[in-house]
Amino acid sequence: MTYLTRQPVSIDQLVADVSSPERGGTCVFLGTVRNGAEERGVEAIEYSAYEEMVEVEFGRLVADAAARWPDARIAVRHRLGTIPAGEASIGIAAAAPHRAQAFDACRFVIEEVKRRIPVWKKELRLDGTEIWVDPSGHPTSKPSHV
Amino acid sequence: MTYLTRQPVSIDQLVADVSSPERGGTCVFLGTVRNGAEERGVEAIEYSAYEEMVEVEFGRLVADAAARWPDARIAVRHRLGTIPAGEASIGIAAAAPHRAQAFDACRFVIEEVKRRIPVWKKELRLDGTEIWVDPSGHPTSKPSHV
Amino acid sequence: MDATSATVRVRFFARYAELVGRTEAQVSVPLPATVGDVVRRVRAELPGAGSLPERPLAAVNLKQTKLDAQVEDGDEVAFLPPIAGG
Amino acid sequence: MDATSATVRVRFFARYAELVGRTEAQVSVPLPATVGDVVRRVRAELPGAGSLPERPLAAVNLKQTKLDAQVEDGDEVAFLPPIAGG
Repeated sequence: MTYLTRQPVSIDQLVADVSSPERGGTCVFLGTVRNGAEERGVEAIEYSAYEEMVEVEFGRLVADAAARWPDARIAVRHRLGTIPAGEASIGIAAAAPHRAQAFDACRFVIEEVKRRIPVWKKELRLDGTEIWVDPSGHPTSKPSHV
Repeated sequence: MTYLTRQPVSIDQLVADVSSPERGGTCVFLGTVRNGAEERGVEAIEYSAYEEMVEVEFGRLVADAAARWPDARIAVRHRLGTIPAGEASIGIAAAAPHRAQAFDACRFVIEEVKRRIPVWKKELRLDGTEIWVDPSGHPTSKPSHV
Repeated sequence: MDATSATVRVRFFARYAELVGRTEAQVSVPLPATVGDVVRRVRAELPGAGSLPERPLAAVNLKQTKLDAQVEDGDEVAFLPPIAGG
Repeated sequence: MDATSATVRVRFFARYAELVGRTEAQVSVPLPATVGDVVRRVRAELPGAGSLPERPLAAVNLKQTKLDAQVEDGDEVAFLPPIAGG
């Protein structure tokens, strides 16, 4: 399995990857590029990654989740490249026999992604500026000089 | 909006109903008909409802969620009729500016559904028996005599 | 029916409909009356309804209510088996 | 390069790649050496690298490590800006 894609994230594919009649609850999380009141004019975000490390680190992360929720099955896909506002940058599906496991495993994966998957984002703004986003969710003050 | 359907639940439709560039996190829950080790031979479940009440009660439930998470948007669809094992009986999507709200609102809706939406299910088993499911998740001892 | 009694539409669902062998009925109860009075009337009057619980989950006009809630003429009273949706 | 020094491949990502103006480099450090030694060598040797943090997040061979972890000849050492995925 590869965890990275440059295509739109397919929810149907993620759900199909984890579904089975033994697993009665499926929780899906989609993280989408936001352009709301806080963002003021984000047209798109350019996602880049340490791709080789992302693949192995996602493998470890899914293994960690499997150890905590042995009956759960997890699929995850992170999109890279320029993603327009409103489109998904990440999709996670977790299916389990019972819904609490599915919710908890899905939530665990997104929290761990934020902590340990080496991906970075640069906001591309309507006014032409480009700003690296720091993990607190706020742009750094330094504009990009690409 | 109508909350009931006799067609397969469309995740894409639910996500489309709640998506917007202001809402960066979307959590989807799918409840599917289970046939695992605990179920022993469930071919399908027949879902029935007090349909008029389901519609108004879902309206109240979504309003309750909107009061708790004012920035969240919620869509929900419950399927009725005979649903084969592995297919979804309910789909919920909650989108919000931040992921914690999306997860919490989605979880709230499914927990409240289990508590207050008047829907019932009868397991249709491979051996031909039909058993009403009680809310603890275990079949009643009395076989159906339809 | 006079002004001192209420005629209500009663509805049965799922296993309860199977037990009673029907999905709806009409019963009259003297006023003032509660949901509990309707339940007692139904259990006493309708064939098969004796096997319904004495204190079922109930709704009046599409809203869950306690058994001591008042009913009025024209109300719809539903007997709800334990909810198992989702 | 002799047996008493290690040559490592260094990689830069995102804002760090912009600051240094490149995505990778090779540096040699005398053994035994830590990730911190590699960081100091990079900051001193490469043009633009002085603006990298003194204690960046780092990975060796695709795994996050502390700056006091040992490096060996042939290792890949990555400088990781604060992670912002998802």
